Amino acid sequence: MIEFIDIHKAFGPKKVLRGVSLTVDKGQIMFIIGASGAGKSVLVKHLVGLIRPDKGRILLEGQDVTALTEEEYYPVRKRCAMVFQNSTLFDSMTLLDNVALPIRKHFNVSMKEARKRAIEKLELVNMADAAERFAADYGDGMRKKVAIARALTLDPEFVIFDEPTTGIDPISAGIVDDLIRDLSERLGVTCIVISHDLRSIFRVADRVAMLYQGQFRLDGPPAAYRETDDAVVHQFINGLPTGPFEL
Amino acid sequence: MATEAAPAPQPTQGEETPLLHRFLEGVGGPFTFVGREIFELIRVFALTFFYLFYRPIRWREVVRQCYEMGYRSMFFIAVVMGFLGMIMVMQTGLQAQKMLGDLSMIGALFLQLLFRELGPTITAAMIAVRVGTGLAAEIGSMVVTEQVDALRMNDAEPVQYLIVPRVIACLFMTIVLTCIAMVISFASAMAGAYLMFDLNPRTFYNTDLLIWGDFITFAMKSLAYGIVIPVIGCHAGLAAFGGSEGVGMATTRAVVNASLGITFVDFALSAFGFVFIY
Amino acid sequence: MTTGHAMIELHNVTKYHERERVLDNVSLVVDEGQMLGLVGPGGSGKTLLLKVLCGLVKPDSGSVLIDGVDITRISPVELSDVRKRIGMLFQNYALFDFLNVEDNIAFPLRRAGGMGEREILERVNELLERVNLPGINYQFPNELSGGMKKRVTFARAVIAKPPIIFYDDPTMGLDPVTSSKIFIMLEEFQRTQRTTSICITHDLLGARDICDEWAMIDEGRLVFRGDLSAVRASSDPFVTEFWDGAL
Amino acid sequence: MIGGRLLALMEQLGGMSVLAARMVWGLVTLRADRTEFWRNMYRVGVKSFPVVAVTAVLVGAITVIQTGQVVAEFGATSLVGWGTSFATLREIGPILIGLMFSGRVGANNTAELGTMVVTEQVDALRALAINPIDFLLAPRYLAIIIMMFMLTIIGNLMALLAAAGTAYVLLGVDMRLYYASFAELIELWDFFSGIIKAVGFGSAIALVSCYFGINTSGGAVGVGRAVNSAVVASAVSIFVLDFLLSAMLP
Repeated sequence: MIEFIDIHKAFGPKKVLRGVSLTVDKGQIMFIIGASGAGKSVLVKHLVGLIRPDKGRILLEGQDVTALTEEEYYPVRKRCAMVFQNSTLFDSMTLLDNVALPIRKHFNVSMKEARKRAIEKLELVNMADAAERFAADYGDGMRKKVAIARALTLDPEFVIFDEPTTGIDPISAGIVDDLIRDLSERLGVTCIVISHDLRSIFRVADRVAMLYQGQFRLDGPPAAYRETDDAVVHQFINGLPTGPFEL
Repeated sequence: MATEAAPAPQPTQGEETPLLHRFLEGVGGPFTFVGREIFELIRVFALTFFYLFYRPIRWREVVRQCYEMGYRSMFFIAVVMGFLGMIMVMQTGLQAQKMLGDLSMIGALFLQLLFRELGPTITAAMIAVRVGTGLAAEIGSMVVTEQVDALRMNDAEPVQYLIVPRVIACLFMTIVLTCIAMVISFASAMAGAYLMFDLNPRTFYNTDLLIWGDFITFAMKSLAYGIVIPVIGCHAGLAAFGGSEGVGMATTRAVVNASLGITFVDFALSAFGFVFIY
Repeated sequence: MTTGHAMIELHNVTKYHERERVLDNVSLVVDEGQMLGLVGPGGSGKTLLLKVLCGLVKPDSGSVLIDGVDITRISPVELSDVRKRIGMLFQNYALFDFLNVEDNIAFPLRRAGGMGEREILERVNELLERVNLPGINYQFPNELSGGMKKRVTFARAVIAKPPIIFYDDPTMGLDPVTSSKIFIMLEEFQRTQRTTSICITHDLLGARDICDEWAMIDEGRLVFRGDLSAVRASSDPFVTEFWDGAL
Repeated sequence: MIGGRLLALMEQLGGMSVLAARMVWGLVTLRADRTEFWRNMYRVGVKSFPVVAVTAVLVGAITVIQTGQVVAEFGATSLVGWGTSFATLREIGPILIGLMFSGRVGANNTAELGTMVVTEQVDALRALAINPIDFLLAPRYLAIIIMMFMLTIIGNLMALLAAAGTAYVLLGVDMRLYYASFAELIELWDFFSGIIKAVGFGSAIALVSCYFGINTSGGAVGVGRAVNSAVVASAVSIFVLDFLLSAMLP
């Protein structure tokens, strides 16, 4: 499991995280929700060393991963894969090469073997037939699926999704949600999803933590959000324009 | 709006070998590309010229652009031209010493070369780098964030609203910067000559080789560069499309086209100068 | 609410992009005072359709009538007059980064002319009040948050009181609370000014009760046109799948 | 103001030297990615050849017009071959080809890296536990230097041919005479000093464009700014390096 202990982070005058603590148990789909700019992706990027905390500690299965050197973070990143918001595929390569890249780099196998494994991963997200095409020919939903396939090539135990369904149309969002649900059930992968898409929260999440002004406001199953009496959470989760919630 | 390309005429006897088709396309490709590029540049230039007299010019914007282009690139051009002066003096000095033995004419020779060739061209190359890319980057990001569309929605034709002030400012600043650059270059050359060959600055400074033709060439070149650079830069910016990648492409295209443009103009005007003036 | 007078008409508009039809024979009529929701998968030609309606893009065939005037066959001067009657809310804000908020909002009025400076400033401040962003007159666009930029762009689009307004995904990437504030603003303006408008959106949940009618576009073709009850009644799998969860 | 600018300059120079060290380390330990290297060799070399070729031809012609005319004034038409080729090989060739190269390759490199940073592709690489410096930057660094070296040689050849042609057309200097004075007076060292300068420029362009590319920030506007500062910095480094190398080389 993953533990964030009392994390503080500020970018210049703007204090984004004010002593945030969270434990994520294995095998569940954990959603972190909140307004844009509330520090959701900042918190999670600490886990893979893309951002260093000002104060506080992060434990991955007991190992302290708070302040390692770039090289020491490589094994951590192999266990915690990350899928970014705008599905960062390399346009200069075909979809197959995109997915084969991490395999080629880490398992020093022949190019042929790397491609074979990459095809397997693409089949996982049923995109195998598009292997030789380029990313530019596909819509957001498809590209996101390939980005997820690429993240799975290192067989991670944890997969972090940074706003997977923001800015894409409802059909693609539905596909991505089902894929996350599928990953957790079939492969037993723990998924941490950062989002403010109300539909996917109630469709996929096992547990939801809401970040508000640098602190966790509520942490519990989706049902807890339906009947909460906390005015701020109630306003956010129902998307009401009036109420105490402010950015 | 690109006109619709007429569909290729159907070959009469049997299937046209795709290889031949592809080969011709391969050969023809670059020329059509260059042709279209030049055609668009002329179109933008004509539009700018038209708007120069048609609509009132935003003088406040012209002054702001002068500051943006001139003052901000002064330090950069001074450094480059300073080094240029020293380099040229060192090279010609070494060779003159080895070959002719007498160094008196270096100053005059350098001054003539400066007026005719180095002054306008190298300064223009630096302006193309600093201002040309800057224009393409600024206008490119405005296109990509749909600000240009917003302008067009409010009856502000981008060429007239954005490009005309920038072209006027760049034309004016190119001439000013070239003069300043030549003074700096000549001063550093004089210092270089004194330090390296302890040539007395007074003998270095002699203008007997300068003839009226040199001034005409200088004026022609700076004027031509002053127009070519902003038009190319703004055109590259306006033609940007597709997110941050589009802005990247626009800036690359601007600096390459501007450098090529300057080299072509330099060649044409030098040849013209050679045939008619000297 | 609609007077039956057709304000916007598209008659089999087609547009090619390198031998591929990005707009395929689209015909559409929007009556005065009506608000049409335009939805569809990413990259299906929605934004392009708006740009054709503004005359920013010339269709290869078909006609575009704004209040009875076919803008594909008029001179640029007449076109700019038609454009004065159209307000456009661009997807990525299109705020002029060389002008502060006040000058940005006042820009359309100053360009159109015929109004005193004092009255323009009054109108600007009144609008800033309306979008509850008073006092940010002298800030520049890059200092504003996503939600604030959307509201400033909205103010700029409506300051000249245009009879027609186009919204290109007004709530993209915004959290639920800010999104609903934007939608409330749209609806309130729609009711008081009786404008004809088309709104592109992915946030079906938020926009559901605001648009009078819906149009769905897929790969450049208009595949559905009708109000909410028609959507519910529709048997077309594309429609039902797209709307599931938001009805 | 001056202090601030100097401080920024020092910071950039420091950053560049650190980046250079890490890139060279990536190359030396062969961790740089081969396929990426060959892809860049193609893109940098083949794509910029036409542009460099056109520049070289024009440079050759312009050199003849300027220096040739001076030499002719002294009535030493036989020295035209030497005058133009000396200037081209040593000075004008490397500088002008270098400037064109910094535009075509340097700006393109910065723009591409900048776009990859802005669209989080570099973060994606780090998240896949792949070192972006080994994977992206080291191959480009080597590819640009090698290509600058090769293109300058070809460029010089084309410039000299164009110079010979223009000398014949404009000054009526017979080709054989042109070649004779060229062969007799030009030492091999003139050629090599030009090439050394070109390699120096190439490494400066590669380092500067990679540095500004990878340090891009602030969306589409940031990419434009990064390319602008990269091209400016390359131009300055070309002239500074040229001065230093001219002073050091005999």
